[in-house]
Amino acid sequence: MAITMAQALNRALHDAMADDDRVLMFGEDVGRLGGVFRVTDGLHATYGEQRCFDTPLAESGIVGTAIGLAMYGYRPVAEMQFDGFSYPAFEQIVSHLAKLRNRSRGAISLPVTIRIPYGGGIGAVEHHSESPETYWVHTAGLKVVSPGNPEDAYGLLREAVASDDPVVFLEPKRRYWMRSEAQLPVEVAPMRQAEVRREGRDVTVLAYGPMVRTALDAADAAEAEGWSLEVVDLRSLSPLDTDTIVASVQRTGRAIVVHEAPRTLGMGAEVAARVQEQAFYHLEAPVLRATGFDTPYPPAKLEGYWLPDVERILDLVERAMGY
Amino acid sequence: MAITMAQALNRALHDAMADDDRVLMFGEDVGRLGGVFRVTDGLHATYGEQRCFDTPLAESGIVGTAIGLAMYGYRPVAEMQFDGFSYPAFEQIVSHLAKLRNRSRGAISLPVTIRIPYGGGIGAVEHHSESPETYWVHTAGLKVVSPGNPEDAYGLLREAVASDDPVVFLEPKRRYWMRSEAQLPVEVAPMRQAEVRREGRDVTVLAYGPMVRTALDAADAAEAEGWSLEVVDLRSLSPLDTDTIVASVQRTGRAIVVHEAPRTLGMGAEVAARVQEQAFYHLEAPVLRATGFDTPYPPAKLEGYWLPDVERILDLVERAMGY
Amino acid sequence: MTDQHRVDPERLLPPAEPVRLLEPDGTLHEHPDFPLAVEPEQLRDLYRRMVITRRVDREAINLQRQGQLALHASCLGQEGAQIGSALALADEDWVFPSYRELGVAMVRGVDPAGLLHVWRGTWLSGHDPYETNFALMSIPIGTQALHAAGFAMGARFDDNPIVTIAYVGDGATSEGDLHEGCNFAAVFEAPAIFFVQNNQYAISVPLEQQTHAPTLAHKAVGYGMPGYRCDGNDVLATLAVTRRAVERARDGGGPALIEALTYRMEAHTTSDDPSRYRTQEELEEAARTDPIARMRNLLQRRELLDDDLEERIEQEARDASAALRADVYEAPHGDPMELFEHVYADPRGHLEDHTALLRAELDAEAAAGEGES
Amino acid sequence: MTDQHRVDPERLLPPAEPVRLLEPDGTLHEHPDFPLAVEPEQLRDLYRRMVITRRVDREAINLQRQGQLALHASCLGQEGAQIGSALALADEDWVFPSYRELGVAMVRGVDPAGLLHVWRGTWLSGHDPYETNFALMSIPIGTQALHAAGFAMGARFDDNPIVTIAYVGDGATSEGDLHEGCNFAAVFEAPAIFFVQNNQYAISVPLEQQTHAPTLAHKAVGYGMPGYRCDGNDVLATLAVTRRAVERARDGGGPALIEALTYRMEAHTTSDDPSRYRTQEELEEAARTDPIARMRNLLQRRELLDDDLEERIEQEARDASAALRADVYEAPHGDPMELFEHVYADPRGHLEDHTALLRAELDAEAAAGEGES
Ligand SMILES: Cc1ncc(C[n+]2csc(CCOP(=O)(O)OP(=O)(O)O)c2C)c(N)n1
Ligand SMILES: Cc1ncc(C[n+]2csc(CCOP(=O)(O)OP(=O)(O)O)c2C)c(N)n1
Ligand SMILES: [Mg+2]
Ligand SMILES: [Mg+2]
Repeated sequence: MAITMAQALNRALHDAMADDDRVLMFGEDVGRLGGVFRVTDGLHATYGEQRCFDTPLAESGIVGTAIGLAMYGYRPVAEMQFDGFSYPAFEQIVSHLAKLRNRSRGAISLPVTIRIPYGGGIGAVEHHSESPETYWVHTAGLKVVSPGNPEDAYGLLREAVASDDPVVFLEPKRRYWMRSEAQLPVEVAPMRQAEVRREGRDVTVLAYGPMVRTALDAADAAEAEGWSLEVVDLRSLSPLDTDTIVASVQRTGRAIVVHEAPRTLGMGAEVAARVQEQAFYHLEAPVLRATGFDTPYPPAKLEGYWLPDVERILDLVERAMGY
Repeated sequence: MAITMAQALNRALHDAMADDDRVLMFGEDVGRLGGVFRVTDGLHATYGEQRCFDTPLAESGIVGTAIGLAMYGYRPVAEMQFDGFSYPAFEQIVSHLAKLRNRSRGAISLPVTIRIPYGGGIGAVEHHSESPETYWVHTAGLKVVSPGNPEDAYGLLREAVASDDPVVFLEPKRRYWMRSEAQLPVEVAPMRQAEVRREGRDVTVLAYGPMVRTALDAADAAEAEGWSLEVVDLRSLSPLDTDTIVASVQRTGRAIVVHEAPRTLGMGAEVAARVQEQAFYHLEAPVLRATGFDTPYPPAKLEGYWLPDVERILDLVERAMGY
Repeated sequence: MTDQHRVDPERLLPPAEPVRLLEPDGTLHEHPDFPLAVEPEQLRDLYRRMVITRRVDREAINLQRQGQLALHASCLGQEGAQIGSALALADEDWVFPSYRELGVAMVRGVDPAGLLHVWRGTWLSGHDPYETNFALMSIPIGTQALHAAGFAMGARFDDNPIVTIAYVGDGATSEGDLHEGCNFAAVFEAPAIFFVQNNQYAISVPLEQQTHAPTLAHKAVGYGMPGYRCDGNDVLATLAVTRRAVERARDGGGPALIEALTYRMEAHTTSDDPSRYRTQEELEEAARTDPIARMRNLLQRRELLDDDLEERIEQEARDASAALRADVYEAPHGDPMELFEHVYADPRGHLEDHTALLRAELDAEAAAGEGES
Repeated sequence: MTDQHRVDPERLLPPAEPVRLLEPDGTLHEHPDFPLAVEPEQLRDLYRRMVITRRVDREAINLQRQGQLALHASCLGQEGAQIGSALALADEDWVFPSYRELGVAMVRGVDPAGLLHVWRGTWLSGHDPYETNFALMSIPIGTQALHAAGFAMGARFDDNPIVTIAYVGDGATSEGDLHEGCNFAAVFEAPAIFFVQNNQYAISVPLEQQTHAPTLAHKAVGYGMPGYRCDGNDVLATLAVTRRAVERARDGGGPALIEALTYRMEAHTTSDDPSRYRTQEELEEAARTDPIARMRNLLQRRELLDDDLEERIEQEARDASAALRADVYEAPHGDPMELFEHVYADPRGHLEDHTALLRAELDAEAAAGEGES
């Protein structure tokens, strides 16, 4: 029976809580309601009020108490209800969650997972469609991952919860209903590794989270034009698996990075900087970026114009092939 | 008589407040104390408690009330006491300050300047030496500038305060005591323009804020090795003056970006991405980055190992010249 | 060692019982501290506004069901708290709303269709705040408290006798920004009112998981400001209490916090399923305190409501709903090129290549469309 | 409509006068609500600890003046508040300090030299928090309140009868995190104490510009938790009041806030120039309430302090200072390669190239050094 990404995430939380009673799940509306996307459905009923619970409406409070709980010995999984509502927790994430291990010379371990449904494409109102990954990836001390399919949703979340490092776990909310035939539990590649999802000769398309599906669609469409695209699913944004990325671009000679976040200092900037440094002589065209615009996220009716899609990717493929 | 950068900033605030009585200056300890670096010295005495005042200790409060004051019709200049203490204000800066003009279709104008002393090199304790520019530059709706010398400190701050857009004004605190013979008031190039500070043939070194001085020193030192470096002072990080940057790299064929912030998704990533895209055929070597490490800012006694310096730049010059 | 005592702390404690002037059965009584003289015409007007608000709100829910709005956050059940408080304000005063203040917006003269742009997704806002002194909706919870405080500081610095009012929910009282907003307003003696509509829930989270304060009005004590409490389903009590706080602020008395006890009769938003967290019985009990029924009882007792008036109000409500419906259906999709127009006052150096890219994409699309046709 | 009343709100109001047991002249009296039985030996110990703390603190200032420390944040004048509160804790309890808690740290058994690593800049911390249950200094103001709340939640979930205490300043009460910390602790009935050392200033900003609350203890009302108030320069009152709050929390009574009234006798830090914002007279007046002088007066009245004991304490203080001095001078500069060691538990995929770069830079430097010599 096919499972959706949301179900895979829910199952990962169930299994993690069953395997280790130090795992806690909390945030706004994650208890009785089961989360606004039902990702935490059933956890409150199964594990009780002290393992899965609602907090007061305060994101800094959620992350700050997660730090205290982790210092005590728990493995907190904290939900930020939406991407745009993770910002009040910025100080606790950047100044403490990311840095306490280093500050304490290893004495303090913070096995905290911050789950954030992120990205656009679901017709939501402002603040509910943002892609804040740059803020976390630039912050040393955090790991940042984003699954592109249900299997990875399960596998990466299990690894994130098991990790002794704080992990910002970005859930591509527009793919919550994406289905897979996989049987859970499923083993996937380690969190830190990128994966080649489709092999190709002409251009490497690098994507993560919600854009992996879009990149694969672009690869299908490109075939009709006679272009062979290789699609790499980054999976981990911090650390970034430069080896896999560079190896692919060395094969194809061309690269396009795709993400929803605004272009300036989006992940594409870092990927481009690394690729041109490490595959300088292999590049037949500059690394190009298919991204959101450098504007605030648009109203729902206009998001189709704003978000990168197959067309925007193919235009860049054409441009890259023209060099 | 030579003036320091801190004095130039102070003078800019004095002049801005004298010219326009809607300009307010507030924050923690900026009133009677004159700021922990004395940048607001004398403003409280000259303009009184309602124009330059201390607030309660709450950065979100400072920025949030600055937004309200700006909506009322004031032109607030708000100080974050140190880089690492701007994070509690992240939500107000990113969700409101940056976006209210756009959200209101231009009806709401927020002429707010957020002054942040930033960067390391002064032997300070943790949280007092951070370089948070990536967080602001990635956020559409903000302008972000950083002066590299006292003249620009004066001129850019005047333009920032006069701007109808919100400006994050990053003051390179280790250069507060840098001197200039300039007579104030001084006219400088518009805020959005980068400037070539030194012409050279072999490699373009792109720097901003505290690293401009370091880049110029590297250029001096490089001369001894027979390398001619061109030094570009970015001045504005958002918008980034891509034309000036690309023109310089097209002349030299090589580029090195220098900043204190950690490398991953630091400004160097964006500069590299743009340069390789727009000067692809001109590049004789990849764009290289001389930056802080991807770690939390180190303790004071180790910051010398962490911060980019002349040596680190010259090593990259050598590498670039080796291509 | 300073031992600071500005206000007699005993006097800061809110009364044990919320102020109520109008009983559910329509009997009206006086409150020694909150006298309220209302003309019959005003009583009718309060009723009328609540009825129309409810009808427009209902129409918005229908529009959402029909796919015309992506979302709606209903104020059903909260009309008393909203109309009562909003009518305590002068035109010059400023409102800093959350996302649930349709009733307040209508009192201020904001066109509901404009307001609903946000939920429709045509643009991020649909009204000019400077026309009605009604700021944009603030979706990030509690953040607008600081804008209201700052605006009020500005008014005070400027000796301008206006008052600001921030509308927040019970859940919002947990956010740091609400705390900082109250504190700034208090320290700067700014004329800001923090009006908490305690509708008992923050999405699914009930009040007792939000706070252990005796009441939300008690939160005012820690800022040295008065904390008022009223029955928010009693539009008259809400009016009287808000008026008192507003007058006090206007006279230089500084900020205040008001807790209006009410109940969210609808789902949190149209996306929500409240059956997961509250019972039918609870809902039925809450319905007994309905603000509109109560007011109708009063009008009927006083024989201020005849069929003719009922029909006129009905008609007005129908017209307002129809106008909303028409405007929503007709609202043009935004022009995609506007994405770049309002990001900066001075856009030079920004966005040129983005603008060109979208322009090219639109042209290509148009060309493809032409090719197809 | 829920009308929540957990605690009788009248009982939440802090008393008008702070609890004081010991007068500046050394007379001791009883307080009906805060009985305290202390043996002579304990009185001597309290005195001894305050004296040593002050001496070590002074030594740190000297070390800073001599360039050995980049900074020091003195606790001079606050020894009563710190020693009194810290001695109310059990070994298993956890302390979440700000940056000014040298006195608390010493009670917990943290080596002062370790603590001062932070100011020396050798490394970002110099003690293992799990050895003394004394967390790292928290420099971002107020943030540790949430860590204390979360840790206490963990203890409660785990039925572990420990208590946490967050030390914050008067300025910290303005930050959103303090608000959220108090609220979380109250809602989860967590055994967390928020101990506010009201030393009258946040750097240059005096209390009356920080809040208009009648007292900082009144801030507890809004969370439904008790707010205690004590004369923080009275080590005995502080001990009694903190003990009461700690016992209550340990017994499942939930969190509390304590305001200890004290005065920062030194500059904010060694970088500060307090002459810009406070007068000599104010300082002299504050000196009259000195916690150590007061305790000495008591001991002398009770003939518990002879020359021999004074000399022994002096000697201990001298030894502690000398040890600090020696340890600070001897503290090795950190190994630069350690920059990469503790960033991640699992560093795979991170930092390899950074590590290689610094290694190469160090090698080049070493080679250059050899070449020169
Ligand atoms: C900072 C932030 N966090 C989370 C959310 C998601 N959210 C939207 S409404 C809501 C509950 C608000 O409850 P309350 O303040 O009581 O207002 P009400 O909806 O009941 O009017 C939440 C958690 C948000 N909008 N902003
Ligand atoms: C979030 C944050 N903002 C600003 C600062 C800078 N700062 C350091 S100490 C201080 C004043 C703190 O005052 P208080 O809380 O009363 O503690 P005290 O220093 O008096 O012990 C300030 C503003 C900081 N450390 N953290
Ligand atoms: Mg509510
Ligand atoms: Mg203080």
